[in-house]
Amino acid sequence: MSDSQAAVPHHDGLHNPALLHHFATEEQQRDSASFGMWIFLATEVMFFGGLFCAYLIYRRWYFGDFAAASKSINAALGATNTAVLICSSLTVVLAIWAAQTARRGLMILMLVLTMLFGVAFLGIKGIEYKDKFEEHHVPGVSFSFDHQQIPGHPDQYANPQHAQIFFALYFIMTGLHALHMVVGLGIFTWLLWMAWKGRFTPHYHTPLEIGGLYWHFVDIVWIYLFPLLYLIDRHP
Amino acid sequence: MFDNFPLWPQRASSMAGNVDALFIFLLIVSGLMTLLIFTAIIYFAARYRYRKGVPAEQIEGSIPLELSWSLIPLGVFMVIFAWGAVVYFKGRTPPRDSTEVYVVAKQWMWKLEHAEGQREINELHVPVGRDVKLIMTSQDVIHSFFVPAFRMKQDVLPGRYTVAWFHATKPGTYHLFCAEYCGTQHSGMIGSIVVMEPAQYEAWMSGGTGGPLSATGEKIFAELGCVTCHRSDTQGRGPNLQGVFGKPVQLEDGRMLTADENYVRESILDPGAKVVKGFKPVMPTFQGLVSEEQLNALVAYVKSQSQPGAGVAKANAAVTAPEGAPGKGNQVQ
Amino acid sequence: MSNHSKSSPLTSYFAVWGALLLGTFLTYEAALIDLGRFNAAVALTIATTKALLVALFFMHLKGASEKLLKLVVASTIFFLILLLALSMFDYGTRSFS
Amino acid sequence: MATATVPSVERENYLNKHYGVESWLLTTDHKRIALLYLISITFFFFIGGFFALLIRLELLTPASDLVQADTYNKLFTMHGQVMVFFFLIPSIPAVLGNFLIPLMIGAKDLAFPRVNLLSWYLYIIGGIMMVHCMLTGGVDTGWTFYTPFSTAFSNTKVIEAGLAIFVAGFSSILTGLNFVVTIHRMRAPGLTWSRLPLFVWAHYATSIIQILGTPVVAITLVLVVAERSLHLGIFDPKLGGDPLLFQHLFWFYSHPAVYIMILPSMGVVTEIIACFSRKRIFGYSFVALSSIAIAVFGFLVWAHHMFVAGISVYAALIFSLLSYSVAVPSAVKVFNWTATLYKGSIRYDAPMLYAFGFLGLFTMGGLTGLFLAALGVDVHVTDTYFVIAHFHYIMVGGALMGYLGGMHFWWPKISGKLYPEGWARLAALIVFIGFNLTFFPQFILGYLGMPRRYADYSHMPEFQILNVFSTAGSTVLGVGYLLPMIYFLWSMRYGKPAPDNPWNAAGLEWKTPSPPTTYNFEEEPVVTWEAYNYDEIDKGHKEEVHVVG
Repeated sequence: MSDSQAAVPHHDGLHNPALLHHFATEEQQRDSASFGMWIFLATEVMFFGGLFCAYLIYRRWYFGDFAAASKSINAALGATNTAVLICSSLTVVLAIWAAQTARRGLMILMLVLTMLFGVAFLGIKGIEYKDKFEEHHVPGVSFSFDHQQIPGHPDQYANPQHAQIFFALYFIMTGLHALHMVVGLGIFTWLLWMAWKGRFTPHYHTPLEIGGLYWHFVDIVWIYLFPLLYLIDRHP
Repeated sequence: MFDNFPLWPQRASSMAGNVDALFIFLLIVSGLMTLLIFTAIIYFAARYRYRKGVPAEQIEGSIPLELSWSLIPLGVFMVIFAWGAVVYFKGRTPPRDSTEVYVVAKQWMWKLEHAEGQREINELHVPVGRDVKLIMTSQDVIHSFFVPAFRMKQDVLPGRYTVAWFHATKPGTYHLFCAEYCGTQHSGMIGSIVVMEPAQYEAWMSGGTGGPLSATGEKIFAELGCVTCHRSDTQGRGPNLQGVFGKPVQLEDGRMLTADENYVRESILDPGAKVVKGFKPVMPTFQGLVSEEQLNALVAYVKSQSQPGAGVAKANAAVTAPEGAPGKGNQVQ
Repeated sequence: MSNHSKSSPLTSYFAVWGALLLGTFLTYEAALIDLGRFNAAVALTIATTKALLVALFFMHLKGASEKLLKLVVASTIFFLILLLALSMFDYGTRSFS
Repeated sequence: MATATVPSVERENYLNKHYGVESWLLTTDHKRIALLYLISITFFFFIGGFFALLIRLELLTPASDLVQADTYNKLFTMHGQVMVFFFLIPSIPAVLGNFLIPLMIGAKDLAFPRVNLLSWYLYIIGGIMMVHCMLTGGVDTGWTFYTPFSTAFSNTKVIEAGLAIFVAGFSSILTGLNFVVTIHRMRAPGLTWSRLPLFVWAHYATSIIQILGTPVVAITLVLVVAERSLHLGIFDPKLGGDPLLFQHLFWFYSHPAVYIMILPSMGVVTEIIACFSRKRIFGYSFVALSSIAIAVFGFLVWAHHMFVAGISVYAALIFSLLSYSVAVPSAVKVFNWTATLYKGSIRYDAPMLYAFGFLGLFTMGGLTGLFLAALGVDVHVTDTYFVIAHFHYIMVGGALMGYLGGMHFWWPKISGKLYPEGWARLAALIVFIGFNLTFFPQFILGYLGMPRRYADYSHMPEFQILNVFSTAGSTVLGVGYLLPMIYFLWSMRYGKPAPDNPWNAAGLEWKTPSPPTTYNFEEEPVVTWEAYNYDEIDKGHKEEVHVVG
């Protein structure tokens, strides 16, 4: 393990107002912030991990029912959303690059684009949810999944109860993911405001970097959610 | 005073000795370790107490010591582990020709039904010296079947069967507890196991009414119309159930599994889950249509179909000549 | 974690972006082909590749000046796999006596 | 105690620099936040302890005559939830860890002071929800929330309790996150990993569990709440779910959670033993690495809570085998502490008495853990009082002894006042005796077969005598816990002012004034010495004395 014994005395004249009193140097502060965000993401991995665990077990138990339920979701929308998120990840790194190279206008543009992609993602998600709601595929009293064939077994219908477990996991996992997107949009609104105020310089843009880490992580979660939820046994 | 102040539980099953032996071994091992550590601490604390002008002597540590006090305990632990595993496997593996009792747990009572048809509540009569296998399920929450004198405990789960077994060695009445917290009257979900001499047990048995559980099962089997598909020839829309139980089954998706109690149970409640190769998933579900007791009877019936020369006549004969009698119990597990 | 190298990272950003879009397309197409039990394996392999690309290039894990962050990531994945593998082991070996 | 001079005029310190409610509720000073935690967890400790006393009183007689069965069930549930989630888990990390880690590593504060304050607020929000839940009816699921009872059968306030613990869980996660970053990034120059106090190592290991384990129980509680309100079927066998999945997810956190409680306590005891035997800890690196080993191996063993729950026999086998992997580093620690005493110069001040108590009780708790990890024996003793006794030996005998020992050891630093030593020694003795009287009989009860969570044992009168011993012990224990509370409060007003380093101990925290100033150190310290350099300290001290004499 490498350590930062970062305790170089203050360089006078370079003092940044964003340097908090308890840090010795800006480098120490920046490293702490990004390290803290990485650890927070480790927490997030385990948070989703519990859901993945439940998902894997039931998918193995009720594979046919899960496949049938999965097939009822609109995979094209899911794929589009994946692409949207990937584009938003690109705009995030471009925003950071712009900050590093002192292109304030580009940075603001990229932040706005990121947020637009985020909103688009949530919009598409909303359409999906609306479809599911109208098809009575939302778990609960009005849930119904009768006479849905199991892929590859034309004479067999999915067990609605088991399909309901799929949809429960689908809604909890994508819902939690969407919640993270909403939080991400909040963070980016704040970043945009900071960028607008000209707080970010090539020298100091730590909030942008750690906000970006969060955004990319949410992207990674989706990268797994998409094949696991949308693409079970989809082939004709 | 000591009548009411026991320090060791009664020992009334074949497992009790095994568990106690390991427990005593553990007591000795941990007693020795405690003695060693406590003696060292007390001795050092007294011998090296603060004295004016006598400074502490700094010692860095010692790798040989560290290794020995990690590896030696590890060796002891492995002995404990292996011994514990052997005892556990013994306790988890019911002997082949056990007498079977179906247990249905619910808040807050135990319902027990002998394969011969006797029903009991919160009380189980068993003969001494016979292997008894419990096939257990719960109607509501998780319970746990615990008989301290037998050193036996198994959680009873809703939605599936769990199995436990014991071999009582001493006549008497023993506590039956629910050991998994199950709600308000959890502490009231207690009962007793009455272990009787074989002759007494036969007498008690003959006092009962009703046919064997498998016969009840056969009646239900007919009433629900199962017979129309599960025919005793190869023409039915469902598999012929004769000789199926305990045998490997090939499923429609190629998997192989053994037709055990849980498989039969699942096939009744969720027929589409594991369809036998060569059959269509046409069977309707019976979830909600049969009670746990009826389910048990059906399982017992399917099971009876795999006993040698299976049939109603034989199953009826079981009343007069209970299973476990010599030459009877070659039921395949 | 700022990238101090003089050469512009833009090429790698756009390359990764392209690869990610391609990966998404491949996942979608692969799901429509019957590969038997390998469907899941292919989907997960592509997803893991994509996740690695994001982590290494977009999250700058590759250029991280210290091993610490990689250690954090590796140990998190280790514990996640532990959770999944050990609980799946129970389900995989569960059978009636 | 050392003869350092005490200034007559009160110096400016973190306690008297600012006054007023706002200066406390909006503080970002880790020391003040530690005190906020101290007050809050003490509150919950006495609530949990009150429930415990009621439980013991009810069990004095076989019939459920003091309280009804449903009340009893709520009592043990809320005793468990309050003690585990609102006392033990935050106890040492959030109070002593929060106060001491920056001091010990020569930092001005934790890496994220505002996050630190946030985590206290999360704890308080969770705590208020828990109190509200208790006042408006409570929960009766057991602290383990086993499904399907909690999701489909209990008609108590499961959702509110689950959410309260969910919120408090994030407080724990953020504390762990803050510690890890602080320990990595904020150490003073020269303070290498091999020079860190073992208290810091222990907290580092604890933080790993808090960061990686807590989110799993958080999401599990979300699933319980969702299942209970919407009947999704995830844990309900009636709807195709598996109740054992809940147990897997729950114990994935809740077994390592025991190490969240015990590891910091081990850290405290290590500091105390080194100081009061005036020695460097025997096998420093083994003690340090065994903390990490306990944290990591702690994640491998969770299903040993489920040996009779219906898991596969092969899984049971693996988990039993893995369970012994945690026993080895625990044993290594005990042996190293014992070896540290060898050729020491041992004093019996109150913190050391607590450390001795810890050693004894933890050894017994740990060894009885071997019984529970052994599959064959576990079948008989699981879900009986044997388990209750075992984990109380670890979580109360171990964790709480360490906590009290640490509170005494660092009280002069925290409050700037000395506590009355005679009373403190008496309290340590009372706690030790009361504890054993309360919990040792429960081992026997457990092997006899008394199941846990029984409100009424009137059909088993043979269990009564041991229960009477246990209840008698609990009242002694109660007195033992009240005493420190009283004399600590007393000392805040009437205690003698504490010198900066009353124990003449090693460690950076003693190089600050008592109580420390707001930013801890006037100048950032530079560490040039190894941890526990008691030989140098004592030599220096003797010379000092010599000069004076």
